[in-house]
Amino acid sequence: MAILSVRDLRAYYRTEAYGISRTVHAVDGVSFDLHPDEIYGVAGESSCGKSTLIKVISGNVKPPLKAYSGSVEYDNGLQKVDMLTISPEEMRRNIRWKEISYVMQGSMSVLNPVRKIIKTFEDIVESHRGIQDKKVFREQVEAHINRLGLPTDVLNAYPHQLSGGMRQRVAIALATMFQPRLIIADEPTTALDVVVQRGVLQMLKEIQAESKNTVLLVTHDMAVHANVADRVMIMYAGRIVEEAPTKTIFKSPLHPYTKHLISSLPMIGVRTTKTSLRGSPPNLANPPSGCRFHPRCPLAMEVCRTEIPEMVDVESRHRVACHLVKGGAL
Amino acid sequence: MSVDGNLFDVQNVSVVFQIGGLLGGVKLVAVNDVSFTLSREKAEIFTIAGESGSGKTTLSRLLLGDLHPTSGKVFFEGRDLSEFRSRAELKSFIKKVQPVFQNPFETFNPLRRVEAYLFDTAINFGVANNVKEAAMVVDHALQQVGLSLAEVSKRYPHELSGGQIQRISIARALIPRPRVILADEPVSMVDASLRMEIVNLFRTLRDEEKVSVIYITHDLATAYYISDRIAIMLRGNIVEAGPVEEVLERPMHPYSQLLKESVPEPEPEEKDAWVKHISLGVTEVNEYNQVGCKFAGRCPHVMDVCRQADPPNISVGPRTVKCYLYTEQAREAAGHPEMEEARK
Amino acid sequence: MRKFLLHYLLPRIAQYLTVIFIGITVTFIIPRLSPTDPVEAQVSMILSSGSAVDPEAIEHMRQALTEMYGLSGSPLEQYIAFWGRLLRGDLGPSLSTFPTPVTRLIGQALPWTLGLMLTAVILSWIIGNVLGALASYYPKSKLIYAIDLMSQAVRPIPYYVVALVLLVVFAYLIPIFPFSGAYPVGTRPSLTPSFVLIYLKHSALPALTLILVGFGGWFIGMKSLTSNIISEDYVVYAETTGIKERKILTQYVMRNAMLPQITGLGLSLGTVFSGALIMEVVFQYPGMGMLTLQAIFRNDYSLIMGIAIYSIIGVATSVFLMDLIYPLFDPRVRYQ
Amino acid sequence: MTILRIIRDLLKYDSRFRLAFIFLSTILIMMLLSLVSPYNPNKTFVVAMDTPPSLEHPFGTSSRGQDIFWWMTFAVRNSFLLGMVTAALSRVIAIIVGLIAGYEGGWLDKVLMAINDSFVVMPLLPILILLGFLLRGKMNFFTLGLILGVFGWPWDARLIRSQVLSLKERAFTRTAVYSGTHPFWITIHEHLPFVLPIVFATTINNMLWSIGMEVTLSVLGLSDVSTPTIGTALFWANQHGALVAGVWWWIAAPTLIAIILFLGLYLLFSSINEYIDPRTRLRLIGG
Amino acid sequence: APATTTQAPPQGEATQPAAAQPSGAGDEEIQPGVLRRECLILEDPTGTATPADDFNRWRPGTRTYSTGLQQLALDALWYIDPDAGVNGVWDNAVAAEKPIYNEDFTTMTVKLRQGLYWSDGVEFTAEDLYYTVDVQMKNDGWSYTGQFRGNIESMEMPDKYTVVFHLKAPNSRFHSFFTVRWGACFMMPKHVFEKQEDPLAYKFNPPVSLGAYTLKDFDPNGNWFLWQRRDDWQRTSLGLLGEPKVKYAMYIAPGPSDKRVIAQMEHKLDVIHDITPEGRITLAQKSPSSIGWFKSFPWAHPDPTLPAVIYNNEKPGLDKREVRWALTLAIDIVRVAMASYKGAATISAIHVPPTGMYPKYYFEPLEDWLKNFTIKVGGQDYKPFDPDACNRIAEEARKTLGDLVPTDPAEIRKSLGAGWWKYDLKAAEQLMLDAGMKRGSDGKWKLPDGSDWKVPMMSMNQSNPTMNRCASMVAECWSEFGVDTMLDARDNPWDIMSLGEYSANLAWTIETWGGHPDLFFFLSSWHSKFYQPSGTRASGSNSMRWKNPELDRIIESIQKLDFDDPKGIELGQEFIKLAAQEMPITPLMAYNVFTVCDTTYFTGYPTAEDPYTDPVPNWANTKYMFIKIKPKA
Ligand SMILES: Nc1ncnc2c1ncn2[C@@H]1O[C@H](COP(=O)(O)OP(=O)(O)OP(=O)(O)O)[C@@H](O)[C@H]1O
Ligand SMILES: Nc1ncnc2c1ncn2[C@@H]1O[C@H](COP(=O)(O)OP(=O)(O)OP(=O)(O)O)[C@@H](O)[C@H]1O
Ligand SMILES: [Mg+2]
Ligand SMILES: [Mg+2]
Repeated sequence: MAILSVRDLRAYYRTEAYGISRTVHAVDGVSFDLHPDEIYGVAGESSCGKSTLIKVISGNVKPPLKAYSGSVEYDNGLQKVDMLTISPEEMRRNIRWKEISYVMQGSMSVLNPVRKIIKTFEDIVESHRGIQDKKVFREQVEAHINRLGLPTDVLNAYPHQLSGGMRQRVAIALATMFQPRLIIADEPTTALDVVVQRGVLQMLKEIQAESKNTVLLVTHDMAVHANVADRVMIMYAGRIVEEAPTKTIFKSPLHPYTKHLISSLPMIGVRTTKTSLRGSPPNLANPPSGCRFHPRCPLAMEVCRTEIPEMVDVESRHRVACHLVKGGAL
Repeated sequence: MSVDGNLFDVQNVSVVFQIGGLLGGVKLVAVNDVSFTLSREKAEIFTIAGESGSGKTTLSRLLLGDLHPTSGKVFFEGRDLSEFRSRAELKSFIKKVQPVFQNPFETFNPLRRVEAYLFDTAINFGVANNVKEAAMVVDHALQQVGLSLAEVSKRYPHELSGGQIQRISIARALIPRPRVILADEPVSMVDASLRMEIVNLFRTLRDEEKVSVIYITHDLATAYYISDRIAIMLRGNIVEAGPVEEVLERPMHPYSQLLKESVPEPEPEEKDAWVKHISLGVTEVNEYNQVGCKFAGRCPHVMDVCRQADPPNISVGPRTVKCYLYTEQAREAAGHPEMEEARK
Repeated sequence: MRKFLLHYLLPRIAQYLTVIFIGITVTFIIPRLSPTDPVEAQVSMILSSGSAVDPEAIEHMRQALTEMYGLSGSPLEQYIAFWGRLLRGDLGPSLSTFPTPVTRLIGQALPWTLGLMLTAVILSWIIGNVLGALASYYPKSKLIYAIDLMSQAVRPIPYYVVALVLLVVFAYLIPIFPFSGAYPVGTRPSLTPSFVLIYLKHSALPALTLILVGFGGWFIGMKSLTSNIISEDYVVYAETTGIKERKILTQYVMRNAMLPQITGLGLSLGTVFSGALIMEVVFQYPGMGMLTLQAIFRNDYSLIMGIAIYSIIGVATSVFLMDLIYPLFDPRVRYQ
Repeated sequence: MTILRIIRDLLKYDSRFRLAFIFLSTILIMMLLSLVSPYNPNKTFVVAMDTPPSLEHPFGTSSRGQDIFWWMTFAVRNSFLLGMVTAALSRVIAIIVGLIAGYEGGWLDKVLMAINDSFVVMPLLPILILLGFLLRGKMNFFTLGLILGVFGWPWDARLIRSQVLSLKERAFTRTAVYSGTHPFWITIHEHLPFVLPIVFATTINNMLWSIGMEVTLSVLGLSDVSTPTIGTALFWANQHGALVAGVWWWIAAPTLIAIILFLGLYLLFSSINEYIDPRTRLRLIGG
Repeated sequence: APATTTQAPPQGEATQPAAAQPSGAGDEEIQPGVLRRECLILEDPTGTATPADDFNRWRPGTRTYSTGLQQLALDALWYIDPDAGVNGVWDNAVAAEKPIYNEDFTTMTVKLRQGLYWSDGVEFTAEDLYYTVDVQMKNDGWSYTGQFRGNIESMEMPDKYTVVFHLKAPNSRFHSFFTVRWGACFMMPKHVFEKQEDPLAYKFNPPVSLGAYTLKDFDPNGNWFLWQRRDDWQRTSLGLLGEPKVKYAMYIAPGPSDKRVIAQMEHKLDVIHDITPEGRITLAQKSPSSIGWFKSFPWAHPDPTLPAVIYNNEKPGLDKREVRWALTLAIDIVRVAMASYKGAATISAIHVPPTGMYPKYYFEPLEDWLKNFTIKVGGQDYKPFDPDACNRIAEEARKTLGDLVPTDPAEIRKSLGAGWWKYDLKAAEQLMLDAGMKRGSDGKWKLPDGSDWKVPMMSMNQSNPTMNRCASMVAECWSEFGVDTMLDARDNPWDIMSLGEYSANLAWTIETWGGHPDLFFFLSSWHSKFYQPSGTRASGSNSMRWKNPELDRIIESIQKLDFDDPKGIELGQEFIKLAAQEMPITPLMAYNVFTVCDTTYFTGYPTAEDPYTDPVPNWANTKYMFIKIKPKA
């Protein structure tokens, strides 16, 4: 049973100003399911629509972004809600933070610079549960962050007084305050150094292991997925090209883009020359026809130029969209 | 050490920043007693790696003459950088030392066409005398990075991909025919597939154009992939430096070891080392102001002496390590611990 | 603490004193460039009775006045003597109401001006900021758009017109507010509750004038600041966390957008010292503006200078103080 | 060319701009009409006194026997000119000081800011009045504009400076530095475009301030009252007790025109600002 | 008015006078115990008086003089009324008789009344007069130090009620220093001042009064001063003339003209000092209880001063009589009257104000002379006088004010003045050419040597709308004639005027007693011995720098006559003829003051029908109003 199912989602940015209108097909026909108790990784190069996908499934659709078709259904076993149609106030009251919470990139800027950390906790808790007793509340928060291995000092600090890794972990602590069933993390460790990244991801993983909730982890760093995710989905230019359990993705990738992604990763101890993809990333305002990867694909065929490849199941949990693997044949 | 013989000669430089609050600020030693050289003869890629806030950018600003050291000296081709006063002198210096910045989208003014910078560089440094000549120079530079003027002209930064801009940025740096390119985290903002494009370019520049590259990064995998030498920084200090294979394959300083171990391997199987729990500092300033070894707080091998005074720089083969574990006595007592580490 | 003193406070105080010094020096120089001579003005006032006076007696009178006004000696000597007196807190006698000390005249007018202007400045600051924040937080609201246009439409109306129209409308046509300045004729100012009530009632229209004309500036300032802030990550984040809108608006949006406005408030509070001339004239309000007018019309240089000096010190001090307390509002600023 | 295209686009797609266009066109037409005015503004008692607005006299006539509409055509021209002179001069100073102080830093910054702050604290009215004495007879509204211009820059220079301080830290500034570009061209090419929105936003404040200052001086009779301006309109109305005499149109006309002028400018600048604001522009062209 | 039974007013707390609702009955309190209908509220045109607590009238710079101080509390030896006076023009106030001069005017003896008392119960005696003169003469910085030192050789006090002044030189007008119209030295209470260590710095607060009222209370901010009738008002000079029926009087600073109008409409201001003509018209139309000097148009009280175009007779061009005459003939007095006063101006062609008793002394006797008066224009005799000007003004005014404007020629003459000079641009043109002036190619007049000729017109400013409007119109007329002029309105023209750093100036330099024909009041300082060139300060009132041997002769002759000698009038007429010929300044009109009084609570104000004094409330003469004005109830 899926906790979140996305079906044929299309979400575009449409901007119109001074006579120039532009539609960015940022998410264009995406379907997938999230299951309870898993870490689901989303990878893909910059601007392929990862953040947009997240905005839609977390109910943050604001102009110029608009969902044009498809559905996003959240089902926690007790209630089913359609994230595309739910009213903002209902969303705020029932879903946000209680069911689904969010860890954003750029921890530096997500915390209010003029408010102490404890105040941010207070704002969130107050808005959802109300605070009867400040002392009890503080004890609860302290207990929570201690459980996550953070010192209580951070509560009295201002964001700028904390190191980058610490801020990012505070963001995780905030996201797990109400033990939500789904935690969405969009590039939580980009721009952190490897040591800090490791600390942050470890914490996320520990929390998941403990609470058995679902984590949707977005990053373009394949090595991170290799170490953290259970399943990985690869996006290219607004579409899913491949989805499989982590091991499968790394051991037997099928899509040429996935293959390239994995083979180009440098490793300490290996010095063989790695090549980069030719061509430049697609423009989503005017995406290539057919398979969107075809202009850069070393194996492109005629059909790739004209027909959009369908998503096919290769194995039980391995899907891929490529004309080369049509009909389950390799 | 012959000062003349080297391109860059960094001698015991320290940079102290005054930061802190209403009631008594603190001194922050962003770069502490750092020395290294870059040879004039042989072009090489020299990596400076280390965690965030370890002083890498500060060091690069020193090398670019953008910041003067609180103590110590930086020599370029035998001349003390702090003695460059006139615009002409500075200009002839920056002609030879050119930067490439971290964020490709920030490198160029979003409201200007990118080629303007290329033409400016060509004309300002006297590489070309007029726009026509400049166009040839610019086109040549762009060819070196796999682009052409035709592709680039009349474009604003947002009309180009990150990889393209970063290559243009390198092309710009190449126009005055510099001896050194200082690249401060040139790939941290680009995604994995573009990363290789850039670092491959550095390799080509070194091999074909004989341009040295100071490559600042915390991405040890690419550092290993392209560089000749590496220096690992921790809180303002170079804790370990030497040939890249030696340092990264067999790190000696406990911090280098931690760093290496933290690099996530793109191998879903080998998770054990990475998963081992680590602790992080709460604030940066605390660690900076710690007396003795800055890593003492997190080091698994910490000794009393580590908390008392700065460890010395110890040469071990071709590399130097700043750690008490490798003093003469310690090595004798432990029976060559570096061999032990290397076995691991 | 010592570092704070040495590296922040001392240079800042030095700057503060420099600014005051330059400002006061300029105000000392300018009147001395003027062709009208206060002594002569006074002499002609005395002689304006029309009777013929013997030139010798006039000369005598002239000397005596020059001496009394502190206008004897070379400009440099006058300048030095001027600072000497200033440092003793002595701004000299007013020329037009000789020998009343300037400080006394100012001391009498200042409380009135401060009382009214501080309230008005602070209120228009608050109103302008709140509405400005609302305007960019709810850009679609018709009401807000109306307020937006209204605030900008009121701004260019000359003070004088606003004041007169308010007066005619609310004191004459619909007499809900009293007509005269700070209190009715026949009432003596005192610190009794009943007088305070009277005062408040009488100050309502003057204050309303100041607020109406004043809040538009803060309004657009805040509006543009807020429109930057609402796209900041921490606001977007706060929205995703489901924090209540009111809290986001006050603690996240306004709290951050307010910071630059605080410096502006400092400056405005400083200008309070020069009073609101037009408003005071229209309402016959006994403040600094009236005093300035009186000084101007009577060529009372020492009074003009006194007012200018108060104003200079007032502005410099309030900006200085704002700089000092700014970190209370913005924890990131640490007297770098 | 591009200017025309921009205007066309704005007219087509921005309702605020349309409104601004109407308002400012009205004002512009009024200013131009002054060239063909049937009445000399310096001549009084040329039409009947105190007649309320009518078809013949759209704004009525004054107690001085002048047609207020035609008189206002001169007034709005002069006031606008005054505002422009002040704004132009003070913008130039503010931009130069702001850019230099911000970019150069160091002692130059300190000196400039000390001067700047001294100007901030100087009380303008007494100084203007004293200068009025000095420039007796020469204090026409143009000199007034210049004087106000000299006093109208410090606050805006500070704003620009703080903007430049942050622009200076942006990587593209350093790119320009390492491209060997002279600091002057860096400020002009790299920083000025970012500073322009501030310049525009402060222009309107500055014009408002200078025209308001002129009104204050006029109402007190401290300016050259024989030149028609919005301020002298009020001065003469006041001299004839227009409000109690029921000649309200004499006060309403300059007020209305001031409102139209400034609402027009406000809408114009907010529309243009959005258009030229780097962020909006980036959003539009898709950054 | 309905008879009202007064209720005991609530005592204690400072109740607020019903600001919003004028009850009409006047039962509201202005202060505890001070009923509105017992308190006459008058405008003090000086505005806010700061510092408010300084009543030392004898020190220059005190600002409280017209807050009631000089009107109600101080007293002087003699008063000359600008109008008819309650008991004749001349009033011996604290003096018992007129000044007694010896043969050659080198001594003046003053006899004082007996039985006058200061408000603190001390008797007023020769000691006080002696002290008043003595302290100011012996010490620097007093208002009369110069005058007294310049004139007085010595003083003696033969008895308790007599003082004799021995003068340094013959002076038949020495008494004017003690005579109120303007600039008289009021009496100081010796017993108060002699106790002060520094009498000059002494604030005289509370003022000890010699008048019929004492100060009850005042606003520390100087916006109002409340006076109360003395219980022993009989022991004052005013009391000798009758009972002051006004119990309380309050002088206030009511703000700008428009506010004063509204205040009177709301019956919160009984006596307005002055407002714009439009404000006056508004009151005429909307406030039936408001009355003025004239019942109807032109309402205003003509002050005994003469606004004129004052030329600097030393400036190139203006130093020629022909040019000054040309400028005079280029002025259209009808438009000037309309612009300045909406027609409500009392014009004067000759160099004395057409007010008070002057029509009788000067205008009527000179009428025929005026009609035949000629000047040379292009070598020809030219009669410049236009007896019809006033009628044309009346006609013009009738266009907007209709029936309010009188039609009876005698009435017109009385209220609008006799004729004026012709508006004749042709004659003016010829006069300019006669003087050698040339028209430039731009149509502007140039000096004989061809250089530019600028004649800026200085005037008073917003503080004095009518003068400013008047100047603006004169400038407009001149522009039309091709004079390069502009309006230079400033708030404080007096200083520049005195320095002579102007070309033309609309102001007044001729000011008369009003009720008394003697012209020495202003003429004294026009003698060439007091002449000061431009750039140095004029002593006295000769700011136009006019020097003429004939004038000197006239002045010297007047000085040798007794104050009341009828020959003085003849000499005055000689002066007028000389001035008309020379035209050193162009006389325009009386300074008309729109003093408006509200009859809601009080009646008995002076009017043209009962011109017992000038209603302008800041003048010391207005003390006489207080025995005539009475509460209405
Ligand atoms: N507000 C917006 N208006 C218009 N286009 C937008 C907007 N936000 C994003 N886009 C465009 O949508 C596309 C997808 O953006 P998105 O942020 O989802 O990519 P991403 O995969 O998250 O990239 P990154 O790795 O850089 O975070 C991009 O081409 C981007 O330019
Ligand atoms: N101008 C400055 N004033 C005060 N402190 C500074 C300044 N510049 C840098 N620092 C501090 O010095 C330390 C070293 O900074 P630096 O930017 O050199 O590190 P880095 O290794 O480049 O880090 P990153 O990986 O985040 O780029 C940091 O703690 C930083 O906050
Ligand atoms: Mg993203
Ligand atoms: Mg860095």
